[in-house]
Amino acid sequence: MELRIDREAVARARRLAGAIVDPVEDFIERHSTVSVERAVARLCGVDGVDGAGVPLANRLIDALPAREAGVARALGAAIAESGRTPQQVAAAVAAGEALPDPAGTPETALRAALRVHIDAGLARIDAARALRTALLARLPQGEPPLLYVIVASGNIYEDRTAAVAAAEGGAQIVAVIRSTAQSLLDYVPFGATTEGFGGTYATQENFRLMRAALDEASERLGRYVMLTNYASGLCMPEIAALAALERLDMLLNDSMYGILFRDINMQRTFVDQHFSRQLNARSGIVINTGEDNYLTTADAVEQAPAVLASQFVNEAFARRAGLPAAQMGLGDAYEIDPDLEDGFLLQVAQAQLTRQIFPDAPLKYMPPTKHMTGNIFKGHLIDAMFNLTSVMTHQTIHLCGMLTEAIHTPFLGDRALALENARYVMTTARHFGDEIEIKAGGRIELRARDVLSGAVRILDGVAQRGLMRAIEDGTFADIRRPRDGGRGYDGVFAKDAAYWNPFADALAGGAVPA
Amino acid sequence: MELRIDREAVARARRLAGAIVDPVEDFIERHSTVSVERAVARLCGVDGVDGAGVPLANRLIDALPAREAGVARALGAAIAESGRTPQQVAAAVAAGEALPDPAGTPETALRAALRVHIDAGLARIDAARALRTALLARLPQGEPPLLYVIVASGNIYEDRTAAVAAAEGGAQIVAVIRSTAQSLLDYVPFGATTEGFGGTYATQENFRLMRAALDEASERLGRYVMLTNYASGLCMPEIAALAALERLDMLLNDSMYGILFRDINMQRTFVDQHFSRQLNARSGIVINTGEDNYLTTADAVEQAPAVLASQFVNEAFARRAGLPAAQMGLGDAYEIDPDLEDGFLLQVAQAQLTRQIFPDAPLKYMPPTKHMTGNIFKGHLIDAMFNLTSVMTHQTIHLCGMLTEAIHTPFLGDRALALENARYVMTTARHFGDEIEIKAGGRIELRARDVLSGAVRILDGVAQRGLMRAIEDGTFADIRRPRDGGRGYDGVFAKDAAYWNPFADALAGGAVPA
Amino acid sequence: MSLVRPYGDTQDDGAVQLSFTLPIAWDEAADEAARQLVAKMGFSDVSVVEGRAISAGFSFFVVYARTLVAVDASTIRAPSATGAALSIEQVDELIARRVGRKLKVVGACIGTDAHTVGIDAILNMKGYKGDYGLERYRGFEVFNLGSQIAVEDLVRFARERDVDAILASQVVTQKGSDIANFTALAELLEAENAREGLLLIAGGPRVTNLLAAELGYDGGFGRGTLPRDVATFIARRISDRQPG
Amino acid sequence: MSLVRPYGDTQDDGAVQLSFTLPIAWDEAADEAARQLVAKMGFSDVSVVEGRAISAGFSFFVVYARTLVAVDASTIRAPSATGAALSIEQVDELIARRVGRKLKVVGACIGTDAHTVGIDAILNMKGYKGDYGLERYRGFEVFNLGSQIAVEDLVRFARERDVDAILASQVVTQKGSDIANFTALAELLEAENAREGLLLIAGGPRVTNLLAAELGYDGGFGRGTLPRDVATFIARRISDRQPG
Ligand code: B12
Ligand code: B12
Ligand SMILES: Cc1ncc(COP(=O)(O)O)c(C=O)c1O
Ligand SMILES: Cc1ncc(COP(=O)(O)O)c(C=O)c1O
Repeated sequence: MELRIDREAVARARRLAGAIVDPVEDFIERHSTVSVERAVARLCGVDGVDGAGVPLANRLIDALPAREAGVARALGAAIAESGRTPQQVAAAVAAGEALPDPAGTPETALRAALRVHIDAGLARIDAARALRTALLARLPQGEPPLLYVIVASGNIYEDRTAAVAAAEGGAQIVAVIRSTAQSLLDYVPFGATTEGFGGTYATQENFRLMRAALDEASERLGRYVMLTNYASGLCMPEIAALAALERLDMLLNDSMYGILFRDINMQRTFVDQHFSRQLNARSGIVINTGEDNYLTTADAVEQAPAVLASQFVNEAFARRAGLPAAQMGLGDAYEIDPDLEDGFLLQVAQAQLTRQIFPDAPLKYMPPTKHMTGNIFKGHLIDAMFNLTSVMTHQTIHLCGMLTEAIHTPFLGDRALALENARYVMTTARHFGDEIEIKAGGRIELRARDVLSGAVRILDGVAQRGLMRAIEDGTFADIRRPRDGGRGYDGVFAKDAAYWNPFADALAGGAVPA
Repeated sequence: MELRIDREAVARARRLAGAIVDPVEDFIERHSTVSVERAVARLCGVDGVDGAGVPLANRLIDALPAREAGVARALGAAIAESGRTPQQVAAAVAAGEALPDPAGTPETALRAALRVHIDAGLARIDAARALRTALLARLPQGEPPLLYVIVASGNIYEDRTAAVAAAEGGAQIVAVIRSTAQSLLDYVPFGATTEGFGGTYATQENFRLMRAALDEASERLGRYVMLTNYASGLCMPEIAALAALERLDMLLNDSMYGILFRDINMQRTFVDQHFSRQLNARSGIVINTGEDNYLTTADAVEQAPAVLASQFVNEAFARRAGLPAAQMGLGDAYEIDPDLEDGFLLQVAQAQLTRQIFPDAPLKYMPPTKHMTGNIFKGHLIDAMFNLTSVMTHQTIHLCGMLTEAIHTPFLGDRALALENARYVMTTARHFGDEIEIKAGGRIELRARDVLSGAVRILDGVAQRGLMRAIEDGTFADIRRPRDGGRGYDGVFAKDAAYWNPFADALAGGAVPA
Repeated sequence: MSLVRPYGDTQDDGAVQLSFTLPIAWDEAADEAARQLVAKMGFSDVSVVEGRAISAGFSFFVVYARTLVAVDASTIRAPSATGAALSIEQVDELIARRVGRKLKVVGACIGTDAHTVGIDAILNMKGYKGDYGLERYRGFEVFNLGSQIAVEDLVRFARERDVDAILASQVVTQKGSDIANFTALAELLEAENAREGLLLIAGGPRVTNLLAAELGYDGGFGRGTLPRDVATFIARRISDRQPG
Repeated sequence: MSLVRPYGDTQDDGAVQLSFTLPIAWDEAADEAARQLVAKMGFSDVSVVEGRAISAGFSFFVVYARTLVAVDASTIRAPSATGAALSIEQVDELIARRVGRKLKVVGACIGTDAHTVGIDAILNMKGYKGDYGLERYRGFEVFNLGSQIAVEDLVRFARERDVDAILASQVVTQKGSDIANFTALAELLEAENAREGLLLIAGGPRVTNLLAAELGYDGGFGRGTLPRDVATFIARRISDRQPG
């Protein structure tokens, strides 16, 4: 099955997306954020919380005499002065000690003092990646569409039970849904948690507990089961760092989600997503972008061009952060009104269009949610048509829809039914997409053409105004966000001349070990 | 969507089917059966039962001095002698009176005596047909696939409730499933019945009650809801007669079902199906053939050629009985193992093949039954793929699958879910089949080719041996039936020279009023 | 008295379908455990039609059974807040005639709830399923505070603007958060003596008018609500309160 | 004691899904009737997540609720007739060694039941899901009487041929016809003093070994049974009865 698509329009869209992100990249290059700095501290080994539960990484960054220079210099200087480890430095700061003025330490000395911690941090990332590679070689994951399910009980231990059961039931990827609006916290919670709300807190310990349980299941099942969590939010870089250390395999990471859907400041998000994606690139983590959000909040037929435009923007940003196409899990969702005549045709058109425009990306396909109702029987059918579309159009990451989507976060049994649904449809229709052709000039092809030209039109408008201005004008999802409004703006700062971020330097090439 | 099929093979299959049925037609021409005669009596107005519950039609035929001459002559003679109506004659016979020897009445007199009753019978059939035509014009039935559901409570009054509810829920055709093995009764039960077993007795009164309820619903809903029942069995001709009188719209009527699946004598079945189909032709009743039975009792992948071969045979017999293609609801079913990889492709291949080979026939598509289990959630999905196949390949009569197929005869709520399933899938994918092409030389096309050549091979073998011999050899469904074995053989007889069947004569031309 | 029982294919057969997961490995004894469990719930004719392992320690079951329980449908009252809806013109005319000024309404997703799609559907110009939202009416002045609004802020806003109606939305129901938030709002209004003269309306997919009444609300609107249902309700209720 | 309750997403949350039809027109009161009905069944936290008209006088409901009922899984015994199955060769060898002759088995769909596919799957050479049927075994002599066999005829046949095992199939369960037919068979055998020394086996999609035992059968086989399960069971049971 192939759509005849206008290759020139695709090239144009890609050029426009490049033109859109390039000025933003200039901005990013000149700025950092508190979360970027906290990620640097964490990668150097800073962990734990103070007596009030505030992470030491936060205490450290808040105590910086001049954050414009970055935490690395301060940390290097303190280490050089005291011979402490970064963790000890942070603990001392939390205990009330002041940081020495880095100006007191020669640049080479402070850099040299931090070197071993930087290398250790990078080595941990690389080791995790190498282990994943080895595990995947030994325990092949199975063919795409990769069946992805969510766990969301709020309690990491119940989540673990659910995740292992899902893996046994055929899940190839497990996502731990984050406690609601964790993206708005300007810190990463700590430790094993049991009291989330509509999801479970993303913490390093929770990552570890889950990865260990899934590793055990992977060995038992003879196939590597992947683990996913959410990066987008005020702590994108830190979550990316922790995920790298704990060998998560994927992360929700969108260049604009926080801005549009969480009212996070756009400058903050742009700077954060860049560094987080550099980390993702190094750690071999596949990002999942959040285009589904356009569709759940507005009409899915109308929003299709916006989804595609956003995919181009996400791609362009990802590329600038050194992510190869193989790590770009661009998002899409099956959200057209189930009662619309020929809605299925529109879905096939869009899914196939995305597939052909991003041939090497592991596309992430999200299930119907908005039009799901308490009618679980009908819901199960809508999920089946979604499953069919996915296997026909060769989507890669397939988030299994739940028949109880409109009712509760998934029960263990719901997940089993969802996996069974996907398995049944994808087996009985395995090669269907390969055995048919789309009629030239028919409804499917025309719809694909319209979506593509609509996306080009959007990108054109954005390129003319500039991305920040376009967002201010409400171009995406009809949501307007001021350039200097929104959450986390005070955590953005311009780098000074002395600024040093050794990880950014190491990752800048985007060079990724095999 | 079009399969490139070997037109020459299709023509060959049709020639072979003709060659197969022609010798059987010679046999049919020379024979009659007790049920044919009872149908003639019923059409002349004989109705009701004796004190023991035996239908007067049966009493009359059993009392014939010489059945070889047919009941019409005897009846005509009795009327001519006594001035009674056919009903009075039958009642008198039941009361113990002997029939006069027709030889005592001049041929012209006895024929003339019956004329008015023959004409009245034909007039009732034609009036019912005309009324259907008028109702359909005023209350259009809606587009195919026509949603067909079954009711099967055993109690005609509960069935009526269920049928009206189904009609309100979107059903376009309602079938009253017959009490189990009614096909083995050599009489038609009488009156309104409430004690069926796995279904409700097919009686004239039950037909009437149901048709009245559906007529009322049709008026209320503004669309004509069709009614169906079963003819195949020992009373095919009588059921066809009663259905004609009570304005049923369709009938299960297969030229070989009784032989293979009910061990009814083949000579009996061949003679009966012919007259019953002549009646169907006149009354505008669409037949539904029973090829699904091959698939429920054996492997559906292997049996596909047998299904097609049987369709050709049914078509040939139907044509000989004067049925136009528009009344040939040739059967097929979605019965391939749901866990077979690419099973859906095979189903699409077969459904589309049938569609193209019989372009003018209102194909009857039967749902998955054999592989349905207590897992209603998965069952609902299998039904969805069936629904999709049906709308893609433009099947006409669509028997809605029930998620509880493996559990119980349908609950009222099951039927609502089944209708919802069909409606959802057929709306969201309404024109999908029209917007795709089947890949030339791909799996779907190759499968269709194999099925067709397999059918030709079967027909070839049958043509060489003769149909009766082939059935004796177990060619169909691996079932062997001796030519003179099976139920109802004693009800078959050769016509003598004086034999007269005024309805057969009237219907012979196959001339069907508009 | 009109006793109502579940209906399978015969009046009063009491047929019910159940499904659930048990935290035990599957074997024939698990099927039997499921059967006994459902029997213990009070069902008869329990038929475990499907039982299977869904993972190492969990089994899933589908069961059909009969219940003897019945309810007297004739005594069950659940008056809907939704009546025969008026058109935009009729609502506007009613407000103009009986109230003589625009009605001020404020909507919000209260507590931690961020699901604004539902309340937006009611309030925004664009509306829902082809039915325009309250912003489109001349008779309403609409304030839509959006998501995650603390009840304190909502009550303060309502007082400051002297609104006629508060429309509170709750979509998340996990751990009873919807009930807690709705209750907090009603109680705060009472506590501040701000309840009187104010139309208090609850909405969300799990809301029923009955539930809303129990929580001290004037009306409750559930799944599938159209803006005009809400507009009609407000206009009628407030008109009815007008003297003369 | 190991009390087991339905599991939604948390141990012992008791979560159960129900669906049913009520013979009443749909309105909000119908939802409430459904809620009260399920509450009356003894469930708590009853949530009617779907209620809609399916026809003029009928409404369909989907409900989630919690049950407090638990069963003690540790006390539930439902020993399966299916053990570790032997291969054809092993079965044949066992019979040859312990019995020293072919075992005669007769199968039939009894009463009015005409669903022969199941019993054929067990008996016919071809078998089921790639597992050969009993006709394929050297150790069995198989008589398959087919469909709609009166229990009198079956018992007569069994006596005349002096069979070792009777395999009775029942697929139709409507109005308890399966239980009635199985019982009639067992009783007739008892009445004719033909039960002793005969292995009596029941099968069909709704049969469990426990049910079969209650009906006086030696073994019962349900959905998904493979021929080798039955072959192994017969061979083992009859071998065990042999002296020495
Ligand atoms: C879209 C959506 C989102 C969007 C919301 C975007 C937005 N701006 O609203 C996003 C992606 C952000 C989101 C996030 C989350 N969601 Co959400 N979401 C949904 C989803 C898919 C659809 C909801 C929807 O928009 N329905 C369409 C609208 C039109 O229907 P409605 O809300 O029922 O509104 C109608 C009526 O109820 C009524 N109405 C509603 N409010 C009011 C108010 C008044 C006054 C009146 C008169 C009427 C009225 O009128 C409306 C029109 O008829 C549902 C699943 C589903 N299919 O229902 C899950 C769902 C509601 N979400 C859920 C969860 C858990 C979350 C998260 C907590 C997940 C997480 N861990 O991050 C977060 C956090 C959100 C938060 N803090 O509240 C759960 C809730 C479980 C529960 N029962 O408690 C659901 C059911 C999904 C699930 N199965 O897990 N979600
Ligand atoms: C195929 C079929 C038919 C075919 C039967 C052909 C034949 N020669 O067998 C035909 C079309 C003729 C038919 C007719 C009818 N059927 Co029917 N049929 C089915 C269907 C679709 C599949 C049954 C099947 O073959 N399953 C596959 C086999 C392999 O599975 P199985 O039987 O469970 O057997 C396995 C085990 O149970 C076990 N087993 C079975 N028997 C035995 C015996 C022993 C000794 C052992 C050890 C093991 C064993 O081993 C087998 C292999 O694992 C079912 C629905 C369904 N999906 O179950 C309805 C179904 C059984 N039929 C039904 C009905 C009502 C009828 C009719 C009465 C309808 C009518 N009014 O005409 C008639 C009458 C038949 C009669 N007199 O009995 C109902 C029964 C409802 C109920 N619970 O009572 C069902 C459930 C459909 C429905 N939902 O309405 N049917
Ligand atoms: C890209 C992306 N990141 C993050 C999230 C969720 O994060 P939060 O709910 O914590 O805002 C989402 C939610 O759907 C998302 O799409
Ligand atoms: C063509 C045809 N006629 C009749 C019947 C049923 O008749 P009976 O069960 O009375 O044999 C069927 C059953 O499926 C059938 O396919």
